Amino acid sequence: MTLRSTTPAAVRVLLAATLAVAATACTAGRNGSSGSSTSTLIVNTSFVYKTLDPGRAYEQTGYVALHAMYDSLLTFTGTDVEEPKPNLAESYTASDDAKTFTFTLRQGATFADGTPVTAEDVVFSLNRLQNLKGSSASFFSGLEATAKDARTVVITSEEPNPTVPVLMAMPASGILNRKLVTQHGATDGEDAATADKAQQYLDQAAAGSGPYVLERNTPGSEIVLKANDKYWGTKPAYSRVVIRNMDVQNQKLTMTRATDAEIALDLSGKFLDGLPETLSISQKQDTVYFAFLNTDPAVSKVSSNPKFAQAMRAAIDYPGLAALFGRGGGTARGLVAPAYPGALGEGEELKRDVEKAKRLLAEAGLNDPSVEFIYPAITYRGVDLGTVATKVQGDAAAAGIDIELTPLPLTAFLERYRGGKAPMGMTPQSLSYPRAESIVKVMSPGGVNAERMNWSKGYGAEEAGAAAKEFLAATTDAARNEAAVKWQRAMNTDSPYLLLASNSGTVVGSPAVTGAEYTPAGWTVDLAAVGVKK
Amino acid sequence: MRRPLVLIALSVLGAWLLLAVLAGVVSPYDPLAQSADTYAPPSAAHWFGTDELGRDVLSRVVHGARLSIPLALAVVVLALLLGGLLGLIAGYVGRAVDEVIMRLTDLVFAFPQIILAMAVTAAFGPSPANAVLALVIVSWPVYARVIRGAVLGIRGENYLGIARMLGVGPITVLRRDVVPNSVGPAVVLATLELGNAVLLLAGLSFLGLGPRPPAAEWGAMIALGAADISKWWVSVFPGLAILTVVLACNILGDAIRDRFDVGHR
Amino acid sequence: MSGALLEVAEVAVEYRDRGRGRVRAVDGVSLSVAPGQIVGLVGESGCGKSSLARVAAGLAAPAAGQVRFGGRPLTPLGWRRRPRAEVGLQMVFQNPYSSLNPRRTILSQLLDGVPPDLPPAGRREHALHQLERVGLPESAAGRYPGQFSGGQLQRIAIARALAANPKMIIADEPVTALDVSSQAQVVGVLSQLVRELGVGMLFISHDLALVHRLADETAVMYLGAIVESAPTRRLWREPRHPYTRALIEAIPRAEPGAGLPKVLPGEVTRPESGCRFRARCPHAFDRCAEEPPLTAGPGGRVACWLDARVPTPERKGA
Amino acid sequence: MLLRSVLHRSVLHRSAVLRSALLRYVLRRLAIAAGLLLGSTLVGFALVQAVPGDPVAANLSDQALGDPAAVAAFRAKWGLDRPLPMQYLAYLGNLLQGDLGTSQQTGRPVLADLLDHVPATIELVLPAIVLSVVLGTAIGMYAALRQGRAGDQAVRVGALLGLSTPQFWLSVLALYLFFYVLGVSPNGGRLSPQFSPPPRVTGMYSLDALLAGQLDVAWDAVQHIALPVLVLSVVTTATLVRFVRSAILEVLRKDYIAAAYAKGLPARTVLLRHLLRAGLVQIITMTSLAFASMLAGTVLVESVFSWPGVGEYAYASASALDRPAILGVCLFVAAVYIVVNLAVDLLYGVADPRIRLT
Amino acid sequence: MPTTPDTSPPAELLRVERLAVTLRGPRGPVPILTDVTLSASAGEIVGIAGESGSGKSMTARALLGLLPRGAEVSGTMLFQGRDLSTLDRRGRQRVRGAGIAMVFQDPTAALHPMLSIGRQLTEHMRAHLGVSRREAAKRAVELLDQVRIPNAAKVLRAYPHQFSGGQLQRIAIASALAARPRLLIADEPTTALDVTVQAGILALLESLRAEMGLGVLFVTHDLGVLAALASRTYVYYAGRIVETGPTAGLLRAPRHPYTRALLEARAEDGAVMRPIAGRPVNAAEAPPGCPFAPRCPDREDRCEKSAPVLAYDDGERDGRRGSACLVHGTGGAR
Repeated sequence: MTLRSTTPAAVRVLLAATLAVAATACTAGRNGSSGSSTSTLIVNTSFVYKTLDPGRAYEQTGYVALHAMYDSLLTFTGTDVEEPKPNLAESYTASDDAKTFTFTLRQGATFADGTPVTAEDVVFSLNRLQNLKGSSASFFSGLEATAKDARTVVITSEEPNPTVPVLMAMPASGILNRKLVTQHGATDGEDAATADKAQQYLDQAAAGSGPYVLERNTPGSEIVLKANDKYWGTKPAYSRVVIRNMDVQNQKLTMTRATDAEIALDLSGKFLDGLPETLSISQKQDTVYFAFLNTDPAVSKVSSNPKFAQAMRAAIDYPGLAALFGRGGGTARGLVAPAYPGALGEGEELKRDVEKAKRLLAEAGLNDPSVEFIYPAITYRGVDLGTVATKVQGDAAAAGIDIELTPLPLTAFLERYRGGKAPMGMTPQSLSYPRAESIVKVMSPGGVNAERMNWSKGYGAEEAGAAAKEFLAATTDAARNEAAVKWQRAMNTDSPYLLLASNSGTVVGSPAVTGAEYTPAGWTVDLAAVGVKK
Repeated sequence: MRRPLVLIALSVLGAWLLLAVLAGVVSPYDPLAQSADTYAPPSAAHWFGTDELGRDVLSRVVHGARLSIPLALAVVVLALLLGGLLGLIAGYVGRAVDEVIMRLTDLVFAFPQIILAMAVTAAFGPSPANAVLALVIVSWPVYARVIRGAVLGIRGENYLGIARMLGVGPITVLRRDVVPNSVGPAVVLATLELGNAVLLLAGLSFLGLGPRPPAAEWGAMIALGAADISKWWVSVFPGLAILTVVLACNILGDAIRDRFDVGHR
Repeated sequence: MSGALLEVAEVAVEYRDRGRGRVRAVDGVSLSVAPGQIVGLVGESGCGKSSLARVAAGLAAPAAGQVRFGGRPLTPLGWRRRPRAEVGLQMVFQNPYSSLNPRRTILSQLLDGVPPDLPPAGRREHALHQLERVGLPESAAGRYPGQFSGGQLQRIAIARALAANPKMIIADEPVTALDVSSQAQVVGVLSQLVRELGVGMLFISHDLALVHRLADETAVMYLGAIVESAPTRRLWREPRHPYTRALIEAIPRAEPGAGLPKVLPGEVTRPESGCRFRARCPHAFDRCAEEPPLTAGPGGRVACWLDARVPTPERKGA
Repeated sequence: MLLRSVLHRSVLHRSAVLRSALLRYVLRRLAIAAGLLLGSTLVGFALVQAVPGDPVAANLSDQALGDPAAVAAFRAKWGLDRPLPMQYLAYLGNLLQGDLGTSQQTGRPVLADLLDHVPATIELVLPAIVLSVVLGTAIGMYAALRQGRAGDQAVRVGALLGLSTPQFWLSVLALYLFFYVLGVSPNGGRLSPQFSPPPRVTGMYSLDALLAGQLDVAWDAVQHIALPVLVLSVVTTATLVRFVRSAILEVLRKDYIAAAYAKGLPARTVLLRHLLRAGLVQIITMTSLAFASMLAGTVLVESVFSWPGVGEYAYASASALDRPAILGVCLFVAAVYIVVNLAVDLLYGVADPRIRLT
Repeated sequence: MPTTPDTSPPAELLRVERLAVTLRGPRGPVPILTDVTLSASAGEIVGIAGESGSGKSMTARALLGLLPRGAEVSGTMLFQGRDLSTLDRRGRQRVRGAGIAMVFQDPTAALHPMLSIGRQLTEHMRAHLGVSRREAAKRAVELLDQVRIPNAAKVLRAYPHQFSGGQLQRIAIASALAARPRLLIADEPTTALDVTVQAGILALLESLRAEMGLGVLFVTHDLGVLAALASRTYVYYAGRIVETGPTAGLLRAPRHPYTRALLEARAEDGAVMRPIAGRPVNAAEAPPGCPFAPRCPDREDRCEKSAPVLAYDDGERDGRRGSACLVHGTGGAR
């Protein structure tokens, strides 16, 4: 059922972080014990959907479907996001300076209409993505793709960029059938943002080379995929996939009774309690929740005091907060979620010390401090952010801190947050692509996000800044991961960010399915990898 | 049978008012105090169980009266004042002024209450004050129409004309002769609308457009409980609270209407 | 008519009727009332007599014509307080229950009209005196209208009008809503007032018998116009207009062997042209296709071609 | 009044006047409805202007926000670069062409969104209103005829109870009881998962399934409809019962009912022909009011029953501050209300000869 | 012409003996009628006179079984020899309309505003007379002609609001006559009408009586109307009959002080309008003893103690003078 805070909206919260919002429900239903064909896979999810145009989509539900319909050059398999695997590109090489990447296309890959996939299609798709200036375009800025021959694509980057292979695995860089989509108004020209008219077509048809094609798309209700007859790779186990809009509550009830092939994407937190043992549950902690404090004394005398941040950090009941998220929850460690490379390891969990908090407050001369705390009034991953905020408030109250909660509609929250005038607030964050890069960029002093807290100096800015510089200078994944750990420790020691907890994405599968695994790669679950239990 | 019903309604409402006043004393726990004992079903320690943060549902239901009842009263009183004033003007002045005010009420009526209230709270942000504001905006036309109707009803009464013929000024006539004879139905309506206001407020809160957390508000509590209907006690008890208050208000409103013999709107 | 207290001159009243444009309820009526005189205005429901009463009292503005009170034009009630001079013109309505505010005491309502130049102590006295005048005890002053019967309320309404020391009273069907027993009381009070105080009175009623009992002068209205007016005695004895005659003959008499009253055929419908009574008139003839003017003669005024004094119209080719 | 009736009596013989009177009545109603529609666009537009938040900030990623070209493109697309009155006029212009703007949330034309959501709501509201009217009239009449007796008392208390129950709470309870505990009802939503929606004709699944001959789908759709319809009907029925009861009581006091009995008509004829006919105008009015309040009720009920209807859409738009969608919903609902009222006014003309013939 | 009994003795239609009606009030039973005895014959117009609250309308409603729920009726009401109070529902339906019909005071209220005139004229005709729709319509046209409503065929399709009060009362009378009743109860049928219109209705009733032999019970507060119409009159006060007798005699020499007071309070040329002291009471407010005693100019001490009963000149009731007055009456105290 829809509660006060479930909101169908997909919104970007941070520079390189998505806040995917659990959506309202739609067609739901009891999973009948009879009827459905074994070759249909039902995917129950709260829709967060705007479009099925790979160049424009930026939402969870769209990504699930897009990943099944559009192959990209590389991909991640299973739950592993360390190493991009070949997909349309059978191999790639990177230059030492991490500026030039050469991809060799697979032979025999065809689009759903039988046309072979060529380098031209790749260049067209990447150019279109950049020129559409959609929400993911910026990750690709500074990259340039050229077709060396029909099977070779060279991508060059202005800056050293070890994440290019990862970007080539994102759903946004799915390769479109150039001939087909240009017939329907697509263009990769500079003016694509206004000249491209293909969205309507792409919302109702698939123009990719993936294992599935679009059968029917009823926005807000269901997206039906059917197996691509001309798929170049291994045929998927299910000939049909119905992705249908269902709120979390119904997903739980439906899964409880599910006997056919059915998976649910949004069951998390308490909703996982009491599920039958026969269901498979796959989780990855890929989201962190953090609170932020404004460092500008003009905004708040309280939040701008670094000692207050320390006191808050000591006041929070981390395991208790984590418990709110149920079995997917994790006690706070670092800003990079545990699912991603560069996350802080076990044993580095933050700890509560109420006495210390009180002492710090006394040292700072803050008696009964009171501060406003904004948060988006939504339910995210099955947990009402209001509940999380209320818990934080309760913990702070134990240390003598008065937090005044201000729930805001998402857009209003974003406006206040971005306006830099909110004294304190909270938001969840997950990554747009499985690398720490973007959050290091935006959350370090001088970054877009840090600026919202007016954080450029003091408040631990020097240490954090240095760690960030080190991170960006690294040209290999391994070096970057090491730098990310350092950066997070610095941020945990002294910064206007208060890490609250981490939480998991979850995929729950009915007893009839196998391989229903949650992936932090961006598309939640690889539909083509879901199998039939024998 | 009517009389005992009215007595019961009176005592229920009285009990709620008392609970609201004495909430701090009679509720067994701090309504905001969280505990590790989350989602505990009703027991001797927690008669109504606990919610997702381990807060005592009974204490929260009792404290909810402190919010719902005064807010509903505020809605009704403010709407009565605003609607009453406009209705009085429309009915007494008549002609173009009447036409304008009545078309305005038509317009407000054209938007279903909760949808308009939702839009208003969405526009001004969720808060108790804004919820009240939204509900006043959507409910004043009822009073305006009733008062206007009453004024029109007595505009044909000879005593108004006689007073004017005796040299009494129009404003004095309005004050002494028109107002006392036309507010009755609206006041009766207000008692009937009190229950409705409680319902609408709870509805807005249910949608997250009412008082901010962690406030113990009945509608919001039902919403929290509805997140997992297997924990029935979290939503059932606040719902019963709303039901009893609204029912008592409606029974009393009915009784008052019967007593003063004022027709339906 | 120089001594007239109230003069109604060529007054017309119109109503705006949705979908039908303007409807003329009163069509050029003139009459006057002198101090100490009771003028009766008789007509059946819908003839426009109440509309005329409201205009004559200044409660509404006429569509045409003029009302003069005490020699000066009467200003219809608007958003201003009524001028003191015009407070001398008062009205008593048909429904006594509607004439008093049920939520104010009798005294407070009596005080409404007490002249402001009286000293505060005298004001109450003055108000109570009016109660006495209409035959009610002073104790009535502290009570509320709901505690009185219709007849008593009507007398209180009269007292209320008297409190303003009126020179002229318009009584619009003042006893129609009352029981037979109260009717006589109220009529008694009214006629006594005229005699004692020398006020003028326009007495409007559908009951010709009642007007006959009370009025010095009687005007008969039919479909918005006066068809005959004359000293009451004369009018009753020898009605000149066929409608007046029909009215008188239709009154049942509580006398043994009175017989059934005479029936006036037809319905109250205004003909397209000519005499407004033409369609129902037993004497209608060619000439009635033209509307007869209300012509004054020694015995009063009448609008009928049958009456000798009404001038023969000059008709082309006739 | 009397005067009027006297002057109008001869109308009977003038059918031309008669017809033009009816025509004038209809035209006047139409004009009022049109004025209200225009007014509601203004109110809706003004309301949406009060919605806080820069839609640009809310809808573009930070990268795009840094790009003036992208911001300008967005503003131009939504007409945000023009002054307010111009925006309103532009909105009106688009409206006349059936263009309600594009939802910022779904990225689809609001009209298309509405067309998807409206049939779902109609599928709930239509049966609920029919059920409520039938039940409300029957029970209300029953109570009026037994005024003061036990049956009447029971009905009055029951109606008060129905009026006092929060709809959203009732929905939660109903779902808990009938789905979770008893398992006799399907969960929320419009259709069980094993079924695909039938080919769209009306957009109402039960009807479309019947049209397509898919009896099992139709039956499943009906099962899904049942619980929300019942919940929606409770309040409306209670309201109608009270209205009908008092309307019938009022009619019962009329002389013409006594006259009908005095003529020796059987009680059934008096009830069904004389009593009900006289109460009809009021019942029609109440039904239209009930219809409006039911539309409002769908917001809460749909949200509990995961019903992708207009109420759900309204709520989603309001919580996302999706201006074009909020405006679209408001206008749609207002338009429905106004049209229903117009229909009711015209129905008056059919039901009441006094309106039809003067 | 005032009616005098025909040469052949008229068939007695109605005989009411010692009728008493009590209503259920919020504070216990409320007496409405006490000890009412009256009769009416075919071809006779009988008047019932009295002020508001005297119980004259309740007599009419009691005869038709139209009293409010909870009313208690005692005494006998014989219509054509059958006791009305023992009839079952079907029997009562048959008597209503086909035996006794009623015409109400306010014709604008007594006709259903939303049903066509035709329907209201014919619906009970078809039930009572078993005629076809076509025959009923034909008869309806005849009836309208009979009550002098022109354009009858057109009128059938019209609705009540299109007619004036006088026309409506004629239509109401036509409707009452539709099922060929023997007795017509006319409850203040002309009170709401203008005098000229009233004259027409009175003439109509008289002609119906004369032509069809209809019995009419004419209820009014205006003795003048009865003078012209009724052969016999009953005068009501406070829920009982205080005087009765042939109308002419009753008017010429009223015996009961109330009858006399009523006559004197009338505005008629020549006579002085003499007000009656006090105000009328209904049966429930009536004091013990003679109910009129507090207002009576001829009151004696005994009047306040014992209630007079209606006694007749020579013991035979119908057509005889009788009055219930201790001072001027023929009878004594109970």
